[in-house]
Amino acid sequence: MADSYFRQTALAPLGLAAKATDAPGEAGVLMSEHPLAEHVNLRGDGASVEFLQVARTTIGYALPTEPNTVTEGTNSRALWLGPHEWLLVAPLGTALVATLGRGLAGRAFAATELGDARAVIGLSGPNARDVLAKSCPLDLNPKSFGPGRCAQTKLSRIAAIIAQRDDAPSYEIYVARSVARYTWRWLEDAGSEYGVAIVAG
Amino acid sequence: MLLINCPWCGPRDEIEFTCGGEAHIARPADPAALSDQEWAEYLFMRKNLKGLHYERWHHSYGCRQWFNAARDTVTHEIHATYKMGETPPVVAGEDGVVKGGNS
Amino acid sequence: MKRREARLDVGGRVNRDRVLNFTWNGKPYKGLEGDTLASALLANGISLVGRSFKYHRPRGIFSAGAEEPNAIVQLETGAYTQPNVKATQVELYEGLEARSVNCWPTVEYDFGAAANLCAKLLPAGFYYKTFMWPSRFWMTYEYFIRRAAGLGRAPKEADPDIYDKAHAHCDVLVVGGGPTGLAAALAAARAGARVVLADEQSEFGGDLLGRRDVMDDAPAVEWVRKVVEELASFSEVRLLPRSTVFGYYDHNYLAIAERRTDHLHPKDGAGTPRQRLWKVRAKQVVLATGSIERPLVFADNDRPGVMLAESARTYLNRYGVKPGRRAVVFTNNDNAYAAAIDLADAGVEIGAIVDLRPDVQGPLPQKARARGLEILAGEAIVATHGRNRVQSVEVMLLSPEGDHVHGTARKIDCDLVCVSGGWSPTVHLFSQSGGKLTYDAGRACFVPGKSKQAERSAGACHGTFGVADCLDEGFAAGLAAAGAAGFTTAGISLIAPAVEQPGEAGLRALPIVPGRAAVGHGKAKHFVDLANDVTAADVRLAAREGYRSVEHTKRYTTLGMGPDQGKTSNVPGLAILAEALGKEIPDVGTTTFRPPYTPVTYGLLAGRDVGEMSDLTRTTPIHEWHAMTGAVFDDAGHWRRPWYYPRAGEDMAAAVRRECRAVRESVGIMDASTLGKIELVGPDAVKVLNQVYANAWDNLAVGRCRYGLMLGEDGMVFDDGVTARLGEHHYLMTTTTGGAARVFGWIDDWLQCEWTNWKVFITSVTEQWATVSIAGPRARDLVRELAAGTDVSAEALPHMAIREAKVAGFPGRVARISFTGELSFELSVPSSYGMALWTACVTAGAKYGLTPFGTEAVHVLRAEKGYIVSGHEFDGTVTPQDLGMGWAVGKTKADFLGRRSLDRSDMKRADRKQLVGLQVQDPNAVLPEGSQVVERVLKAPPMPMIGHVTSSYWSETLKRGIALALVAGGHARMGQTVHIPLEDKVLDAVVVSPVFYDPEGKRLHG
Amino acid sequence: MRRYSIWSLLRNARSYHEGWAEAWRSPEPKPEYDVVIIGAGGHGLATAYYLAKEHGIANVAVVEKGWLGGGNVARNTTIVRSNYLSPESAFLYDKAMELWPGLSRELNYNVMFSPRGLINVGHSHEDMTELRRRVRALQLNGIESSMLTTAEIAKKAPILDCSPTAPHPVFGGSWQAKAGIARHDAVAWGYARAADARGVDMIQNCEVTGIRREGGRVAGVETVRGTIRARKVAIVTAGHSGVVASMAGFRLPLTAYTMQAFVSEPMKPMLDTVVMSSKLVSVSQSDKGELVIGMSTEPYASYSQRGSLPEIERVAQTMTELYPCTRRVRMLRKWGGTVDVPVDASPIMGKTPVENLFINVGWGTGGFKSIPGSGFVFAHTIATGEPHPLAAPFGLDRFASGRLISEHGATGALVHGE
Repeated sequence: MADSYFRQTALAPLGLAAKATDAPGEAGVLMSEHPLAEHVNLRGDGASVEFLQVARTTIGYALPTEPNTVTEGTNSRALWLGPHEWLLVAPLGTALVATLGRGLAGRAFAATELGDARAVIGLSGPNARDVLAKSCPLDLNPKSFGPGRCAQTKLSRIAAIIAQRDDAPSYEIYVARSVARYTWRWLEDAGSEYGVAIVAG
Repeated sequence: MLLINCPWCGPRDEIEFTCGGEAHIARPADPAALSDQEWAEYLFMRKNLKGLHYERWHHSYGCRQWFNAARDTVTHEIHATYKMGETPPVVAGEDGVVKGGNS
Repeated sequence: MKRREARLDVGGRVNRDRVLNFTWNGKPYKGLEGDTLASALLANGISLVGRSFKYHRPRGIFSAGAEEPNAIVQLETGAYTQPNVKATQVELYEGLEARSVNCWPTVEYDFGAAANLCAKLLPAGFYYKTFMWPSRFWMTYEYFIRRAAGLGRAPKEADPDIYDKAHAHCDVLVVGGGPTGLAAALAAARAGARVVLADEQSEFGGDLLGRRDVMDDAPAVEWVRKVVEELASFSEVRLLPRSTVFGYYDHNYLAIAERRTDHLHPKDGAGTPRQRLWKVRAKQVVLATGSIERPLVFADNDRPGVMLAESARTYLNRYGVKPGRRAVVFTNNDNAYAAAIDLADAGVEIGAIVDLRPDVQGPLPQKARARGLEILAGEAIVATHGRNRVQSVEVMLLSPEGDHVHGTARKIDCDLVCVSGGWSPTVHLFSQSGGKLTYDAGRACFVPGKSKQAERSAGACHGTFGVADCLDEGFAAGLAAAGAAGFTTAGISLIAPAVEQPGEAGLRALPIVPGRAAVGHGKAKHFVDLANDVTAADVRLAAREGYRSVEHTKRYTTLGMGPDQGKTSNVPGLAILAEALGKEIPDVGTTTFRPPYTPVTYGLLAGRDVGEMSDLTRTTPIHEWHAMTGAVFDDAGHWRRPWYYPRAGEDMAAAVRRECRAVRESVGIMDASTLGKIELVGPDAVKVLNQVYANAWDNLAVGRCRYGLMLGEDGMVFDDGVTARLGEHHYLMTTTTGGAARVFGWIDDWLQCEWTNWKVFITSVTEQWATVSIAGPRARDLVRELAAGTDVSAEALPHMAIREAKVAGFPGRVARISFTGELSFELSVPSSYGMALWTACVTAGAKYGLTPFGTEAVHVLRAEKGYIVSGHEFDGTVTPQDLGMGWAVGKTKADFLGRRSLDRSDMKRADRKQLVGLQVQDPNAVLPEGSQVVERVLKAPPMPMIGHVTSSYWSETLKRGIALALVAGGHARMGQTVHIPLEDKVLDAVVVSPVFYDPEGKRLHG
Repeated sequence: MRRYSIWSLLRNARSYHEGWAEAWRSPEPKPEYDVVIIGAGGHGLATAYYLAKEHGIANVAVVEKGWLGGGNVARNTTIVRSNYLSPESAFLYDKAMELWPGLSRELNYNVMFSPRGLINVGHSHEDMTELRRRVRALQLNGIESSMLTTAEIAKKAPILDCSPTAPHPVFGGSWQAKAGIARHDAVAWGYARAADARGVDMIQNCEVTGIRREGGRVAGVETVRGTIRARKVAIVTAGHSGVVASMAGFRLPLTAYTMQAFVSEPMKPMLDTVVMSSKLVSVSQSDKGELVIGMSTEPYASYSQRGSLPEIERVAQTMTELYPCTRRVRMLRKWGGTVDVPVDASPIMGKTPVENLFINVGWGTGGFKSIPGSGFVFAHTIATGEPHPLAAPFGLDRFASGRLISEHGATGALVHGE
């Protein structure tokens, strides 16, 4: 749609699409930028059964209450960010903010669209974990961090949310839009010894 | 390099946190009623304990929650962390004697 | 000696089929794969390697490892040169270049050796007692002292190599890959634990590599090979050879320096990281760091050819090099006899074994006797001879008390003296972990005391020296560690290999071996610390002069402060001090060890966050346009903001003048995206505003904005900005660019910790919105086009009003907010539309002469209006009243953060620094920011200052220089003339209102 | 006191250096003194010396829980300078500057004061404005200081990356020619020896466990070696001030932090001046050839004297960027000290709520350089009972009135105060 023609992801200026390959070959690290999406920061009383119940009926699945985990519905996912804070991710056009506004009306909550405030970098491949280990103090060993887990942490100097999607392993790295390029360069540089391939997001 | 047990996220590296200094210093209900000296006590004066110290920590790169920690300022041992509003645990030091304490 | 004699035809871990060429002091030599520089030098019969730190005495290779105090060399040249490398730790590679340090012109003939002649005048701390007269001469003395001191030379060029870092987590970290460490790692691995095994050597095996132990009827190295093979087969085991664990920090966090390409020629290492810093968080740690042999302190014990006994054995067995042709072994324990036997077996003549102990009956001495080696029990070496290498020693009988020697001296020829004073467990990491050491008088060494962290020491570093015992302790420690880390260890079979472990009789600890003359008398020197040339006499002198604490002694004599950090001199030094003070060693105490165990490069500690990665940079959604337009950037809080947009041939001043004109005369456009934005949602949002801002917020209507000052609890302004009311319970706060994070944290802190039951949520939306500011008389014309469908007339959208609107067809907001004092609109859209909006504005604005302006122009324009800016007018020391902004303080408000502080006595002072404008009398003069203001110009300082210039610019609008300043009692000085002394002249200025332009704000509200 | 000189060295050489006298006695504490000074660090020893020399009060004991000179005077970066922003600080530190050059002669102990000059590098326009403001203030106060161009800095510190492409470009800087370094241990030992010669008792291994008060006035100290009575007591306990103050029943507006420093292996001369910067606290090269690098305080309260790794990584990163030739150079040794940092990063000197109990604490990261001046003015304060004019602005009362002396940024140290 015309709309998307005007909209730019944080890394659009890097022209990643043109550099993307579908034959990564020997590369130990695959990197991509995910397309724009709705990222709704949801705030509410995570200790209130009632709130969680209403939220559940509103989005069709339960918000994660176990710290640093992800729950998933048909067309959106919810990442635990704090005892009273979640990040809901859905494709553009889902209109999550409106849905939540209707569903939670009358309750103490805040649903704020932050999709434009973020960039999501995809990092996967046999050495993805090694690259993250260079910058991030989390223990990403499968025993302690696997698919369905997320964590807010520090990548080098960058505040980031890391979510693991599968056992490839594939990770999603959420960072502020303004530091997306620094983050990309950092990961590219850290991955260079394993070989980096850019793939479609 | 401390390993700090965030009451929400569990053990995380020191670099994810910020220290907020001495804990359990409530803001006076009616500052206007205080003398300059009393106000300075709240504003500036600190226990600065050597040994067990109750202090505020913020998981700034994580869940962004403030919490309290009972930490030994000599050994850096963290005896306990607890959520805001919870009453501070009484901690026995290595010698078994309860040191410090909260105000 | 002829070269081929030194290298054995067989044996050792060197590869005789791979000859390596290297140069030493410019001359070519050959070594073998598996050599260290030290072993290769010995193989080539080179014994004189360097000159000592203070006296420039000839020095050779003293050890075979990290404890080396003498053989310090300069490695390679140019950008790859590396100062102060220990030859005993350098793996030989093809083309290696190394040189001696601290000598001139050559190591053989060194002018510096003149220091020896006046050695008598250079006791410990001599420099504290002289060079005081005349005082200004110290700089001259110092010039020469500095040049005499120091060892190697730093590179002149930047380092071409790259360095890397990585975090690692494990259940069990085993430090040390000798028999104990291998056993511990194997046990933990079999229990299923995630194991990291780090060892500083190029291959695992530790002391076994330098000995000829037999395990299960095969060479011990065979057992090592099997164990390493099995460890490598575990997916969760990480083997790190060439990796030194150099730091043990709080909560079982350890730092490892992995040397990845140091064993290669620089050109072969290019591309891959030279070194990697591993930062390991371990559930459990097993320290198996072994032990370091102690020397004996005797007369002239520093000559080249004097070497630790175990090291001689290592050169023989591991490198296949005979460290000498004829050796005298000088010991106070049984262990050194093994070295004597190995040397004899290898064809090295044994002149004699001189043993301080009168009665020598242990199994090893018996074996030596049986081999026909001569043992001189109860005797001592009283002198060594030889210029650049020992040629002979003299031996005399030792008194039963060990306090003097007697009888006639016997001269024994030799080119090698193997000394052993017992062993010191390598307790450095244990000590770093916070543990206290305890003294074991029997073995005259410090051993680990109670563990302070999740750590256990095993083997030699625990005071257990027998190889069989080490294996048992290793297995036990590995299992215990795995168990403590939560793994079941029952039923894991661990069978130690059968190995012979000869029993050992006790040693005879003698702090100083007496010589012919009393210590410090006569010519001979009894060295304790070879690296820093500290002698027994120096330590006694320190004690005599009252430097009784071991810290005093170390600092006064520099004992243990050299490049080897006293690895061989620590305990001997303490023993001598204790004796001098008539105390026991534990009462004198030891110093606590601190990281690093061995020196680490700064490149390693810096890692890859250098150059391009050195600083986090933040860019706005419109950054490309700025960059392509040739904007010059200015950094604020990591943000890269356009500072000004020079056109061809324009300098900064010209560009800024043009940008200012555009805004005042037509219209300008600025990227305001970096300003902090915080949404407050909830019924108590207004309560928050009332607390964090000094002014009142109850009556702000929906759709309107208000400016506020934020104070710390100390009453000082720390941020300012405009907050808009978007809905009943919905506010949007803007903060300064640099203050955004602090303001959010400030409010969040109060909400979480004090106002816990307030119904409000705050969310940072700084990056969600791209914001464009359109300012200037033609602004409305342009915005009317862009925001078609929204009435932007002065009536519908007055100053400080905000509306939802479609801008350039994108969903967003229009607000009337001005930093410039001009008619000004803020257009905001979601960041992804930012570039589209900007380009739309630029296209539509062309006909109005729309001019992009940067932060410098904004600074000029706001200064003309007297608007304050963080870091200029407020820096944490000024109150709203100081700024003349009392109007921004709610008089009727009972309380807000910082209010009470404003009532303190000092805030009432009439002579507080207050914000004023300065009108320089010379209109063309622009005061340098930071200039000081004085009331009266005196002939000479001190000249009392009344304030300083906080902002100063050329005002293109007013065609003159303008300045803002904080001046003592400034508000009462209006019209007064003050003076601003500069480097070369004094400028006069009149104190005026800080508002230079459009005081009534007509244009603003236009 | 037997004087030190080249002649005494020659004389003693003949007797194999066995004739040297003790630098100071190790006396048993007397039951009572005119003044008891708690803490035999640089400031405490200097105070004792000037009490005896300037005010004739020699019946003084300096009680120390460990070994004399074992506090921060034993673990700092030995920098001496007086280029502070606020006039109050500048004048106070310059009093020390005035005493440093003659100190070796005065104490007859070579403290190796080396006025090799100090550069403050600016890496941004904000830095330059700040430096200009400071230099101008110093000059108007009659304190030597001047601005430097990038080219001048490049000449004075050739190993500093002054190229336009540097990660931390050098915009210029300021210069104080009379600033430099000194041999830290020698300062403590020199004052101790000179004070001892004037009759002051240095009592080591004598930890103070309580402060004796009688009717709101101080009466002495309780120590592990018994009670020592005194008419006046002075707390000079950098790193432990909060602890000792609590013994006297009051709190202080400061926090104890660990501050680290590290040195490289000894190398031939490569840096002839002291360089400070908004990016990196300080670098100088000791006479032994070691590069001495200062660091910021650790980010949380600590008495451990053990620093952590992140700060070292941060400093090494900045250092290798400012000085590219140091990447292959190696860190040999590092140490940590405990510094008391007041909320306004300026020292606290003068009276306390307890009569005749005086404090001289909170020198934070700037204590070493001020030792002579601090001792001089504090001795005056104790002797007369009234603050020395130079010390007056630094009283404890400023925290109630709000008249703080903000030196944040003066040291480059990250200060976590209110």
